[in-house]
Amino acid sequence: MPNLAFDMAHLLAGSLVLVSFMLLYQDRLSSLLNVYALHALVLALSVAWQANLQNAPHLYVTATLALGFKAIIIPVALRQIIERLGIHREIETVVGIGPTMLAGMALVGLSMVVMLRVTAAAAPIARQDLAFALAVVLLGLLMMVTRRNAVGQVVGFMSLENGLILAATGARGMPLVVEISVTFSILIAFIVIGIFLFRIRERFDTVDISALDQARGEQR
Amino acid sequence: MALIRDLAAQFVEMVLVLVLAPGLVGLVRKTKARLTRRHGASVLQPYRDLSRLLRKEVVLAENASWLFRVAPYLIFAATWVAAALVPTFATGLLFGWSADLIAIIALLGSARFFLALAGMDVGTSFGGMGSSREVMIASLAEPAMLMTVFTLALIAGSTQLSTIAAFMNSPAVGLSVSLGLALFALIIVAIAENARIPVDNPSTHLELTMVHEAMVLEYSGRHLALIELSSALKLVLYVSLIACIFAPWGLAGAQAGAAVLLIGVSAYLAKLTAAGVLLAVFETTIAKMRVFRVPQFVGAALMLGLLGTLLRFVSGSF
Amino acid sequence: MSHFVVPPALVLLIPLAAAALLALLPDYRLTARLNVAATLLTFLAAVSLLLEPHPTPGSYLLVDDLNVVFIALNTFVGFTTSVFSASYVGHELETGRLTPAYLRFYHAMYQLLMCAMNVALMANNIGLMWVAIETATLTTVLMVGIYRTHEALEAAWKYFILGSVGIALALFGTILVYVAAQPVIGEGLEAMAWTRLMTEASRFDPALLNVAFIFLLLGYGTKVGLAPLHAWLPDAHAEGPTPISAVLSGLLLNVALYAVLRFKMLMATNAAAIAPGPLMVTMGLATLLFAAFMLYRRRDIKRLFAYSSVEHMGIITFAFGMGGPLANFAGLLQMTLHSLTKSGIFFAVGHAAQAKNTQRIDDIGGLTETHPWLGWGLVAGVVAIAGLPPLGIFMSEFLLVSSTFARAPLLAILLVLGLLVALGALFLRLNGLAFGEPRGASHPVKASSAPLFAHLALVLGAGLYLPPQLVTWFQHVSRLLG
Amino acid sequence: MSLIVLLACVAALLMTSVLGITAARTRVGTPIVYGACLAACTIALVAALAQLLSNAAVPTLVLPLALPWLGAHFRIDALSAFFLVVVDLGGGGASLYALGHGTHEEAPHRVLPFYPAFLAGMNLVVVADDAFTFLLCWEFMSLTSWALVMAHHRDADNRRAGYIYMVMAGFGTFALMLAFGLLAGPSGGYAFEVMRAGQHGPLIAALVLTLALLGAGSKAGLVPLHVWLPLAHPAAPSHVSALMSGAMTKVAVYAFLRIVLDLLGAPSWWSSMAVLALAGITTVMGVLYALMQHDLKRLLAYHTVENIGIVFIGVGLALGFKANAMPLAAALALTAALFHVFNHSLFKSLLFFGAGSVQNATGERDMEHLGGLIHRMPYAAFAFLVGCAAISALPPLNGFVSEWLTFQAILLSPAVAQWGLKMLIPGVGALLALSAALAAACFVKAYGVTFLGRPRTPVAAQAIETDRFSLTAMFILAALCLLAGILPGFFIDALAPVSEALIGARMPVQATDPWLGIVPIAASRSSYDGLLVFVFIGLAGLITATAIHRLASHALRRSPAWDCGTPDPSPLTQYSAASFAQPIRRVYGTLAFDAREQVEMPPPGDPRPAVLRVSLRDLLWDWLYAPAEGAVRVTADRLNQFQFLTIRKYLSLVFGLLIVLLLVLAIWL
Repeated sequence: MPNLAFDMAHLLAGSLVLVSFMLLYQDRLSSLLNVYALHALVLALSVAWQANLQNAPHLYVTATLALGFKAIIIPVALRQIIERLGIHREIETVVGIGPTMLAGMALVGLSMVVMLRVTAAAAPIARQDLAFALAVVLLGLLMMVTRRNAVGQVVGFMSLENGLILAATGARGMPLVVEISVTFSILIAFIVIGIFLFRIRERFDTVDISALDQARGEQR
Repeated sequence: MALIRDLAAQFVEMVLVLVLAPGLVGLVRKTKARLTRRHGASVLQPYRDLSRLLRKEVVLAENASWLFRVAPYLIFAATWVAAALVPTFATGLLFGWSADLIAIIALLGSARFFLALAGMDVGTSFGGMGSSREVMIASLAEPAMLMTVFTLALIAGSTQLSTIAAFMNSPAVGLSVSLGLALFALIIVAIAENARIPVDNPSTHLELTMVHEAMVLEYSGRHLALIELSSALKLVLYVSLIACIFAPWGLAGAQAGAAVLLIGVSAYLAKLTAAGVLLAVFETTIAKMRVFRVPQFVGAALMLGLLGTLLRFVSGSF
Repeated sequence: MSHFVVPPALVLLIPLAAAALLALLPDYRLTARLNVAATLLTFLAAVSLLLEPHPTPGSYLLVDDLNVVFIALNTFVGFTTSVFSASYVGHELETGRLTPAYLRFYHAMYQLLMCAMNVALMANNIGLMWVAIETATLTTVLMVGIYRTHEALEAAWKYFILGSVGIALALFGTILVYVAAQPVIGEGLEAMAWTRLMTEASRFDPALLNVAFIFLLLGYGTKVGLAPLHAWLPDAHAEGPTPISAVLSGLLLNVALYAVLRFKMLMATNAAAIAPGPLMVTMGLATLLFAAFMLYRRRDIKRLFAYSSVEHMGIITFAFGMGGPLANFAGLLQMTLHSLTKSGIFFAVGHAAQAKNTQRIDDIGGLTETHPWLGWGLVAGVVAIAGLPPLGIFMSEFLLVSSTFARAPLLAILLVLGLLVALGALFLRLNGLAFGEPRGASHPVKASSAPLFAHLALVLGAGLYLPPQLVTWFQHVSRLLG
Repeated sequence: MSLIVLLACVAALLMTSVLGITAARTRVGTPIVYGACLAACTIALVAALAQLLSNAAVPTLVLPLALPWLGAHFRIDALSAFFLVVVDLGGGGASLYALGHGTHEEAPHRVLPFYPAFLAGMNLVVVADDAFTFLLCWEFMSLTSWALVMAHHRDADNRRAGYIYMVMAGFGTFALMLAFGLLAGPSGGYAFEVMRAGQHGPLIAALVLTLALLGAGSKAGLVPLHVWLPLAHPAAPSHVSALMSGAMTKVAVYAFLRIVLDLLGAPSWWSSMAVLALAGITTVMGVLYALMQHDLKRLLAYHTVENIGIVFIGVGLALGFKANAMPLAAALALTAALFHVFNHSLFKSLLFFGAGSVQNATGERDMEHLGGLIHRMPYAAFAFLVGCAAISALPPLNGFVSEWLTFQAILLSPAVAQWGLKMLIPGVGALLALSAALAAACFVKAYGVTFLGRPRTPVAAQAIETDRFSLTAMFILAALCLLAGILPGFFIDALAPVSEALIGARMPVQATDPWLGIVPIAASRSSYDGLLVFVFIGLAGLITATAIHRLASHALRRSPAWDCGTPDPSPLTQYSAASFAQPIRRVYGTLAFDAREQVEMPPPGDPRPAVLRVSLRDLLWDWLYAPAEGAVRVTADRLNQFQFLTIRKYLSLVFGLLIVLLLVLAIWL
């Protein structure tokens, strides 16, 4: 029953955008991480739905990856980091929450305009998913550039990447999706480890390598 | 036969200017003396001076180089050749075509070049001062001269002096503004080039004012004689130049007979005398100007010359 | 179904095997030699690739006129760089900037990087190409940070973060291309294969292609170093080991640009889609002018030449944006010669930095006095990179400038302005580096300058005589580029 | 045939320069390299002369080099042949001179490799027959000469000179590149014959002319593009300075003639306006700058600027006459320009050789430290004097002839139709006359201060006569100066094919003139006979000398110079270069250089010396170049902030760009 299928996919993708907005709205790290977990969860659901829709079993791998790695492991790890590094809990924003939300609205609008007009020829599901995916990507970027905390920026990047996975799974029968999602998970792992190793408390910009020397166990 | 005749004419011409030159200088001096209620030396005094100089020994500064000793001959030769190429009493000179008016100016230029070098050779501050002022004045006088040449050339359609003179003698030439400008400029240049008052004073040795005399201060004996003679020649040259262009009356033609030639000679002598007297009067009536007023004086000549040329360019009618 | 032949496989497998091997071997002298040997073998394989007719493209790999040249170039520069690196790392070990453990890692990564770049060049699949380029990026990130100094790690981190965002954008573009292709070609690998895409692109949804191209241009443009996406590039060049700077400038930028080119060709085949030209021209010019002015205030010699790389990437992008047989030819030629020249310059710079043991321009002076060969080599390199004859880049710049001026005078004026400003900056620095009273400490350079002069000789040769084979390849490709 | 020979010579030169790299460190390096250059230049000179005099078929050749689909085209037509003569004459002279002069070089390894390459480059530019090859050789020429300028790189001034030279050279090359781009069109017809065949609209023509003026002018040293020249020419070793001034600037003139008179087709009258205006300014500014110098070589360099101005006046007149369909006049003007090119290459090389000898003998270029050299080095002094007289346009030497011809051309110009030209040309004539007079003044100063008077420093007092090779070279050039002065007819006839090719007309045949004089248009109009003038001066001098010898006393006594009774022990009381130029500075300087003089006269009884300070400003630099420099500096500083942003800011740049592009897409599509 394609109609139901369509609605379902639409719903999930739309709710992903919604959760991205919630991400933008958060002002405390802990809650931010919770919402991100939710984000990943919704993604997992959407991917799973796509899997049975396109009856492409390999997509289930991606779904489980999203569920296990992004929804559980990463948030936990970040929580650890926050406690270890004693990062204070508020998220400093460059511009206030309000303007950020407005900008977010505009971005969603933009992605709708660009995509829905664009993909006349493509399949309806793909069209919707692409629109939402673009929205999620842009919102993620927005978050990266408006948050000052490293963790906030990481979360932004991860939500961006969720958008990509959404798009990839939305594209019918696209090969290499699993590989891509794996690669990205590794990438994110790198970033998180980097943050931990370099003791990046505030911004991405200053790297504190005093930790590394102990890590290498040799003094230069 | 004709060639020999022409050669003779040319030779006579060369000798004539040479002979007349000191006379003209003497005349000017005498007239000035009379005008200032002095008795003054005889007109022939310059000849006497020359012969005495020739008999005197040369006192050469210690570090004078060969250039210092060669310069007088070069200067004299260049000036003499230049003078010989200007029609005095007859136009059709045999070698007149070998150098046109521009070349004549350039010849005088070379003479000045070596004179200025000679002035710097001994290495006293006098010589240098004289040379530097001389070239400064020349740097304005020479272009002014060339501009007048341009005007004449455009009017007569030639830079050949004989042709110009012939043209001026012909009824074809009417009164024209640019001719007047050219004459004016030419006179100023002549005054400046011959180191006359108000540009320079030939009869002073007060270093603040002198230009020409400063350069030749180190010269003596036969060298000085040559220098003096060549400056006299230069005066004659300019007078005959102005005469043959602006007062070409009585100028004998190319193949003229003896009578015409005689008329020409006498006319020429008359012109010289008149010019000498006029010059003397002019010099007695005005005062020497400061060295740094000179550029404006000579610069005026340049402007006039340029104006004349411009008028000719813009329309042939002026 | 993928019809597979030997040389392409070798070009990919040799580095892979070498990477594994080098990761295990402890002795650095041995590994350095092995590194050279492996790259040499790869190069030979690539040469054999040049000589024989192109194999029929498989669904993953592809060899055609466009990439065969770049594969050869890639492997060649990889080889010469490994020769340079062999002598370079020896010095680094003596001065204790690197430890054998790191060196092992370094060599393994080097081979991995080679492999990844070759894959990216040879990929017949936009997904595979994406993966390969990202792998290459990650390996270089690790190598840039290898010195573990504060600056090095910051540079690596910057490179990593900006690179990741670039990755994301590029991927989104790739997905969009697939989405555009899928209705026409059908699902599966086919819809990502260059060979199919090129043939079918005319029937794709143009509007979708447009969005895709924007994302791809930004994504891969970050790797190319187009302003304002270039931020990672200078620091990464300056702080990493010099061989890596050489490889980055000489090869990785080219690979990313190659990707952009492929997609431009795709766009060109679809009449309804936006012409990518104006976009690329604008970004190219902006990059050129920006980098040209940035050259003036550089204090670090490697950062200086990194910015000159940015400048050249701008020129090349501009050239391809202009399009037309002459400009495209110029672009391809400049890509080739720039990677040769710039890697050569980095060899010289590496030696200089070791000889003076500093990278600060103010502390390096009078090289032609103290190290004549090195100094004059640097002079020749700068002369070449500034686009002066008889070295090759002059030819491409001549073609570009003259052909552009006949078509779009204003653009040409801006182009010339940029080139002139850059030339002024380069020679200003050269005056201090190569001439004048020798400054700073001065140690003898033990390393061989053979790679440097090999590159210079090639560039000189190209300036005077181009082999017909190469010309026909380039002309064919320029026609494809439209 | 001649082309093959020439290219062989070029190849030989290039090989010599490779040899120079290795041979530089050995003692025999210098004679070997310069000997080889001398030989190659001589052969090339002979070949070029043969091509020019025997108007044989124009040889062309295409080598499979340079642009792959085009190949490297070479061709020797009359124009190329003439400039080959100029280049190789200068090159041969310089090489001969360097056989002696080069032995004093302290850094031969920085000269020997580049010198032959420089010669090769100049030869190639002149024979190149397609845009790419032309520019390749052109820039190669600049590059090698740059290397030679940097030969003495430890001196900061030389480095600066090299830098400015390089930037200006790049500027010129780009200008020419653009010009050729226009001529070739989008399809890229880079071969010269294609350009010749093409039709170019007025706008294109205007652009090409402007660009050619910028490109060739910046290399030739037209004001205001001359700034590099007086810096770079003196910085190089003297034989190279001679080449740069004597030959390379001429190559630039060649480029201009080639583009404007050959490739561009029929000129328009305003093009000659532009050229004439620039040329007139160049002429006077050049000589005024020269007058203000006290560095001998820089003075000579500025005079190169002046003479280039004179050449371009001729070229401009030729353009104007050609546009007005006055072929005879155009031929006259062009011949005058080319003849001056030839003459200038002769005496400027000669003068630079002299300056180089002085520098070798004393280690000084500053005239204020020289003086009295005529006693220590009489032969060099004599040759230098000839050069001075020639460049000051004194009859019967060659400089006068070419300026005389230019004047004759100017006098023909009332016939042109356009009022603009009618107004401009007399002014240019006045400027030319002015510059001629000023040049004489300048060389009185140069020669007087350097060679005459008393030595101002011990080094000047200890100077020694220069070596034989140098003297030979100098005297050969001096002889040529005289020869070209007294027998100009032959040289003018030799130039006929060039004007035939470019104008389609030629000056009347001169060699048949009974007294070997020259008659530009008609005997009634104007004529000049250098030979006769020479003979007359000689005779007059001789007669006078003999007469004096007969009549006057031979007594001669050496005594100290007249000092007004205040003996001045120090030679520093002589007129110095600065004091010599003072009157002229006061007349022209305030306008041209906004010259200022302050005098500090201490009160009577105060032992302090009085001080005179003179400040000159190079207004052109202040108005044109300083602002450009400043603009670059400011822009660089502004943009430099982008090096120090935070990663987040960089990300926002990426983000912003993405949004902008998407918006563009959303709005326009």
